[in-house]
Amino acid sequence: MDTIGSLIPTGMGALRFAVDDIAVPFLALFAFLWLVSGAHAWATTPARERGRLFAYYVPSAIGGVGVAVAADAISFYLCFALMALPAWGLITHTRSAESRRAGAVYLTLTVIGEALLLAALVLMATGGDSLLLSEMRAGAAASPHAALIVALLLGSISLKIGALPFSGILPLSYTYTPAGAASALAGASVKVGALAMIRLLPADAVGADWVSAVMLLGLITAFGAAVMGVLTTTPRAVLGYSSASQMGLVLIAGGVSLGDAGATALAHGAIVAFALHHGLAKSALVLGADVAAHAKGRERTVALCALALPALALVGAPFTSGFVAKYALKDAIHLLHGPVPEAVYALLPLTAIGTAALMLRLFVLIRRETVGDPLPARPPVAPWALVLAATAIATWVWPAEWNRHAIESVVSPDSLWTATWPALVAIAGWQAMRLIPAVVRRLDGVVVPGDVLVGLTALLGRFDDHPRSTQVAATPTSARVERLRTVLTATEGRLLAWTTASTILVLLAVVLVTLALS
Amino acid sequence: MTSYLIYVAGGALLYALGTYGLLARRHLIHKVISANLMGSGVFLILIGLGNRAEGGPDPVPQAMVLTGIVVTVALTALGLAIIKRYYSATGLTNLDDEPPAGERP
Amino acid sequence: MLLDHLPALLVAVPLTGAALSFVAGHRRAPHVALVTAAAIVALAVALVARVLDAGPFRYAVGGWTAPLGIDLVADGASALFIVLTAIVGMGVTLYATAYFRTDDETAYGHGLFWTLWLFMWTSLNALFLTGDVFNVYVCLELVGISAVTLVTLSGGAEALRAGARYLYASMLGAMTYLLGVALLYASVGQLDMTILADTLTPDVTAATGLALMIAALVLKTALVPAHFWLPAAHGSAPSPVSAALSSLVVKGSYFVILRLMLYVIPVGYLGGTDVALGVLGSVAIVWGSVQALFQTRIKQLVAYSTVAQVGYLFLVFPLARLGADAFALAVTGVLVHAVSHGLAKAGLFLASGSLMSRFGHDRIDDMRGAARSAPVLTLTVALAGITMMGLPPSGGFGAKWLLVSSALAGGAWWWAAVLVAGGLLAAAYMFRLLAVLLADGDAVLGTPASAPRTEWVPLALAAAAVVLVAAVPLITDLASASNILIRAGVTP
Amino acid sequence: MIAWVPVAVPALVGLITLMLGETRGRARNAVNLLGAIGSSAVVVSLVRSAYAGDTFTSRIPMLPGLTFGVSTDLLGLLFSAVATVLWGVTLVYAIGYMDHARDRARFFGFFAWCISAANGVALAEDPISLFIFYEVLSLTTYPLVVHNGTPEALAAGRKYLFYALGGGAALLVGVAWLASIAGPTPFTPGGALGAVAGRNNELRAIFALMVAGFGVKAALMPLHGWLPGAMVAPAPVSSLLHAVAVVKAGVFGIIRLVNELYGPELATSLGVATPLALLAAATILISSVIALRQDDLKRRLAYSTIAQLSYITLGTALCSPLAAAGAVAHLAHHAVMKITMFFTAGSVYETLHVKKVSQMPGVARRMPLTMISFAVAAFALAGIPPLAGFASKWLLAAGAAEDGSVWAVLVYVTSGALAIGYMVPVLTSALRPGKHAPAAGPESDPRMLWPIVAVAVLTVVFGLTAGLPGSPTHWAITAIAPSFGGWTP
Amino acid sequence: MSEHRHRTRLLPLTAAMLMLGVIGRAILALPTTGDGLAVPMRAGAEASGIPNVITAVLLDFRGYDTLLEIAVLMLATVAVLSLREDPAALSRRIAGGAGPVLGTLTRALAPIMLLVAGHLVLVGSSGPGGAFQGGAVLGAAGILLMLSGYARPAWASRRAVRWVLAVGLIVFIGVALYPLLSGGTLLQYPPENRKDLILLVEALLTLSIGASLVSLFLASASSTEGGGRR
Repeated sequence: MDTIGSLIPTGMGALRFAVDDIAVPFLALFAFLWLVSGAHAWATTPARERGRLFAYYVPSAIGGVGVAVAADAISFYLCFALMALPAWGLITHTRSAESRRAGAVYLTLTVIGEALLLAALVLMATGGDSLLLSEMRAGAAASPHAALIVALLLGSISLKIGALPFSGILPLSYTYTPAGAASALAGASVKVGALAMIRLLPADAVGADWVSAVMLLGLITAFGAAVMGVLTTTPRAVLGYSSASQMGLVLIAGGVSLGDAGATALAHGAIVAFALHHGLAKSALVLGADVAAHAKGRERTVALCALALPALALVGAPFTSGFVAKYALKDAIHLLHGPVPEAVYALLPLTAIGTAALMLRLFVLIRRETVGDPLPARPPVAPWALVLAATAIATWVWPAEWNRHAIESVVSPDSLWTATWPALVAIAGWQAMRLIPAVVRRLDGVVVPGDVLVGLTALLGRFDDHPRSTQVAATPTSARVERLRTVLTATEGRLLAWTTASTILVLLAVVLVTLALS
Repeated sequence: MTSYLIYVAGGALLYALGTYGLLARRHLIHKVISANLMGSGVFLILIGLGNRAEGGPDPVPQAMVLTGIVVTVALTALGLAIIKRYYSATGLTNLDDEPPAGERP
Repeated sequence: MLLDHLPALLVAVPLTGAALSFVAGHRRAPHVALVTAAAIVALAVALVARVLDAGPFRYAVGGWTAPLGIDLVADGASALFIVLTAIVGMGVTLYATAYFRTDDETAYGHGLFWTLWLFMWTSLNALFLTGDVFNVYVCLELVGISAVTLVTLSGGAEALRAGARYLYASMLGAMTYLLGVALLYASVGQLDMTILADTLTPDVTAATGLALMIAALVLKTALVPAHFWLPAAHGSAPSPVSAALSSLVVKGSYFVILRLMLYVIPVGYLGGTDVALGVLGSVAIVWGSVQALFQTRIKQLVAYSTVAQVGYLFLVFPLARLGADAFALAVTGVLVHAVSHGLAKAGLFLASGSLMSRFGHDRIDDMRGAARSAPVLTLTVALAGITMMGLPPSGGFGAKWLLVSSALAGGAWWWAAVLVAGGLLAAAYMFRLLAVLLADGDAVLGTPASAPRTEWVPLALAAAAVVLVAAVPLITDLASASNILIRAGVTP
Repeated sequence: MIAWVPVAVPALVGLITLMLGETRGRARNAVNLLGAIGSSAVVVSLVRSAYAGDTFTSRIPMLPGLTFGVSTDLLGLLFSAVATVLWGVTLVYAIGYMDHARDRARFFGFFAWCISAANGVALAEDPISLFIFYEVLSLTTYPLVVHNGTPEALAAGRKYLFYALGGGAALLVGVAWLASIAGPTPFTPGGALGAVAGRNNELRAIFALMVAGFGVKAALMPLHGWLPGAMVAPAPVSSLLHAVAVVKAGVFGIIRLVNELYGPELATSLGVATPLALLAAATILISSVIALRQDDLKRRLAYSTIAQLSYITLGTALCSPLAAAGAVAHLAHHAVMKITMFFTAGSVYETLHVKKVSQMPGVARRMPLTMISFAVAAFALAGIPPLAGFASKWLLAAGAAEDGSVWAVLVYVTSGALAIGYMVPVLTSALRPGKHAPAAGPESDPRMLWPIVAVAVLTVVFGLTAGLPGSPTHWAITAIAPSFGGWTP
Repeated sequence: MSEHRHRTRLLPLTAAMLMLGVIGRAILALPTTGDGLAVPMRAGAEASGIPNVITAVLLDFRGYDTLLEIAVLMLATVAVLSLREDPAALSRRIAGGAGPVLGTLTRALAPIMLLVAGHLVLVGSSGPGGAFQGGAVLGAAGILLMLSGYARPAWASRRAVRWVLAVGLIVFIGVALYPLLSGGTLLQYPPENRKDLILLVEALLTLSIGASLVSLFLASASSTEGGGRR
């Protein structure tokens, strides 16, 4: 009986927050990024629009920070929602039609994701006797609904991190968002998916098939998103698909974490590593792209050069954060055996080719891009610089297990080569593409931000803006009723005629007598 | 064969005749007369059946008939008064709730 | 002891009132009627108390007990109908003092309404008390003549035509009934109901006679298909008359059917007649309601509502053969229904009359906005509607509940279905009316000088019907004190 | 006799209101407000007694073998308290809303009568008494539905009646049938039908009839048709009656039916609970999807109400203690959430004559406090913690999961998502710049504004205090526990 | 009133024939003898001392029927009066000119008719006769007087007319209620003044019935047609 009692949320007292080992890196990352991005956003937003922007930005940031330290199901769900829902206001800040559509898609998918999350939380809570995430996760393996729980969680996480086929959600949400906010979304918000993997995905709850399937999905997302990103036409969209691609890698780690406990520990390391690395690097790219786009002449060149650092980090070049992250991931995958993990392990370096191509495309697009709306002030450089610095250092100096192997092997030629050749392949391929300009031109912009989700946009547009009003239909029955009235009234009239009526009565008397005598 | 049956049979015939008249005749006064026929029929039946008693006729049916006659007279008077008033108000001699017999489709 | 003579006084007092009101002339007749009405109410209440105290009792007129003389029988059922008549009659009388107020001496039958009305009251009381099947005939004719004349009171062509139809129907009924009595007497040689009940043996002539009597009474009660005279008569009579006709007069002949079918005639004696009556009752509920729904004039609607409500009264007969439980419940239920319908229908007709005189016409569709300018009348219609529909807490609900319980206790769910469907149909036509009254409209109606009597009397009647469920224990006691249940040996 | 007070006081208030007539507005307002405050106080004291274990019962003999009675048990008092307290709030709002309306005496009179009937439904001690109040509620609502007197209102009224009386008829047959086989069956936690447990087919039929009866007011599909149309009524009616009193009477009936008449065990073993649950689940999903497409704000809210009512039905039909408690808690929670929204809709209409979602741009700037309240309620409805809706939804979903009805969990979370889907567009539309400029003075009549804020605050408070003694959640758990054999969380 | 041709209607005819069959079957099922209440009635009549058994039934055993019957008759009068079109019909003398023959005849007949009426009432207790018969003769005399123009003074006051019409019934009720004072029931005449009471009632009833018949005649004689030529 007592076991159920703790399931009942007892007021705000039930909300538990804890700064535990898992929370620390995410807390640091989220707090830092939301602050710095906020500074950028503050500086680049016209004063009269600041209120509107920060009305959404601040709750979202609070939710983001909160979700990192949330220790129980309710507070996790609360902070998750608090972070995700107001982001709609950031995406639609420009109030353009496209942004509204993007907002609608974002909101729809987010809400679905939350619903899945809630269902999973409810099911996990029911199996055990506690609402604490750690215990719920531990107990989930024993739940009769373990597979369903995992499926629900994966669904929710996939929506958050933009795994295929939902990759479009990320480019959609970055494309129309002001740079500062986009930086927070891309750097921090998406990483909540990674946090959820660690906090919620139970180890050893489902079979190896699941592990393989999730890993494959991650790998496909990594490649697929990269391909789509290359074919888009705005820097933000490229960055969005890049995020999806990178999060595909995280999803591979998530898949690994579903395996036995040993692999889980390593996988969690990889996830944290990727979260730190990608969060900082992507934020740096978003902010940098904004700075570069509004810079001129030499400043622009300098900015583009500085932008190369996070770009290289994403590719996983030696001495960058990406190098650390990939090492951690490889270590985790290496632990698993079987055809799929081994295949994933073998193909993993190739993802770097895609990322490299994305980065090349990004630079091309930034250079092509003309300055958009005049800003009240030029984008500040300081926040960007801070993020750049953090990108360069954070993963290397973070006191944890997951960067030890990378630090140890950073100078080994083998690893250097492994980290470098994909970029070289990508550059080679890029040059090769120049030989077929017609094809390139045709491919340019084949993918619009949001890809398959755009169809959903159209669908949602109906619901959102001007839903068809359902009018009360004029009563078509009235004519029929009228006819009925005529018939009935006429019948009654005939019945009332004296001769008919009195004859009927006499006959009735005869019938009654007959009945009485029967 | 017993004699009371003659009265009774006559009464029954009168009653049936009156019934037909009340049902089918359109003229209002015809209807009143028909109803009186019915009444007479019932009275005949009553008297006739009362004569089955041994040792002289049963007085109860006779008393009933006397009362019945008064009631019938009252009804007839009322009927005539209404018909008269109705005629002077509408000029009609029937209830006008159905087309005349000859014009029925 | 005066209380022993209550049955005699309940006939003699209104009859005296009738004669005196005739002598008094049209100016003083209302006063005579009011005094008489007050006296009858007191007597009726005393009768109820007496029956509840001492049970049913017989009153031998002329000191000759049946079979020589005529016995008056006061039991729970007759006391109930008499007190209903007294209450409704008092309401109608009060209302009429305002309704018939006119300086034209020739209007409304030269002021003879009061005399006719008191004659009718007399005859109803006599009908509820008599224990003799031939005396029933005389009472019925008294009722018939007074009712027909009252219908024609307005003197319009339509009223006269309705009166003529009503008269012919009465004649047909009277002759059929008398023929039935003749055959019954010829076979059994008795006229007293109690003796008849004890001596009836299976016999063709007696059964034919009884069946003819029932047929005649069915005509007077206007059970479909014998309802042909009712809508016109009740619809074209002056409103107080309509109220009395619909709520009381049909109950008079019905009361006799009730006594004959459930007290005099043993179960199964008349074959399937009871089921046939139930079926006709069901048809009446549906047909009357549907016709009511399509009426365009308010009093026609209310009149057809009576056609439908009368149908309920006949469901008791098939239910009564379903065993002791069903019998007791059905009889109690039908008594409750008779009372609640009597009160509500009187209220409804009186309210309709007030609405008509305030609007100056009787077209339902042109009565928009009445709720705003005549709220009391609208409320009356609504309250009466609640009873018609059988919704709680009205007496109609109590009745429906008891009848449905009876049907279910007897395992005959189809009668329950009819009852429930009837309630819905009643809702359909009542709300058709109410919806118009509640519709937005700017009918500016003059306030009649006699507003208190023409508005509060109907309201009181309808409200009484709505809270009647509180009186159901009393009605149950009266039902227990009715010869029908005593003879059957059951209590509700 | 104290048990009758929650029923009698509003009834008396209604009567006085009608008798005061149209012109004496001040007296009318005073009588109504005093009545609301007074009966709220009585209800609160009854609740305290009930918590202490003292329930009052009072019966009046009615038909042969039949009594008409009320009992102040904790479960009934929850509904009663919701209706009575919100009546007071709505009165303030309505006085503002109806300031220039016509037929106010009629409006307030019937309004009070509705509350009286709703309290009767809440406190009725057996199915028959409940049925009686249920029918009275149907009737007293009708004049309010057709209050405007427009053809549209009349059509809606007709439809409402058609459904309500049809349902009432089904209920009548069910109740009468039950009485004929089981005699008097006062509601008893855990079930009152032990004596007739063997007559399974009859019991199934009775259950179906009674569900059909309650289902009309509970807007269980396909019996929901009247509710969207009934939105033509003035906003206070939609707010209190079509979000709280009337519709909740239906679901409350289902709660009584399942938990205290049949009892969860019997309902499960008869196999009647699962079909009801499936019907409720279908209702939730279908009506949520329909709500997405409504442009008329009140219609959108109406479809949302249909879905939310089925939350309660589903929770009850699952026959799991947690879900049942969640259902009862949701009864209170949904009341405050939905009343906020209807208040808002009415306020926006009355102030700006906006009734469609597509006409709303600019409203948020013109009426910020109002729309913030709406947003709070909307998110609560969608089940965002820590607002009221989340607490009950959590209980419902947890109960479903505990019961092993995973599909029900999915239904709940899906509909939560859909709720955001139909609520957020209202907010986004209101947030868009539009023709309504920020007001110089107060954003609306203060008598309308502050009730909105008050109920929105309640929404938050109910969520924040969920589970603490005295909160609706705790109350619901305490009230529902006896039905599950003294289960304590 | 116009004549119109009548065509036989099949359905009503069938109904009437079926009714005939019903009656026939019922009657043929009866035994050929049946005493009904004849024996107890005759015994009762002897006991009560009324020589004519029918009179005993009418006035004594079933006197209640007769009371109501009188009510019916008065009611019919009231009804017809209420339906009259001419308000003055009751108080207006039929403006008839009695010719020499009629005048003489009337003068001769009227007293005889009065006598006959009185006789009929007096013998009513023992033989054929009674208030109805007497009333009919009286009414005929009245109508004759009206037609010949002799009866004008009697109809001067409408109140008086109403009293005459109602007095029979009123006295009948009074007499019917009178036994209540001495512990009897309605219509249970005390044996000592039984005969006087009955005679009083019969006499006044004769007057009222006669007046009723005259009123019925007069009420029908409206101003537009019939006797009301002007």
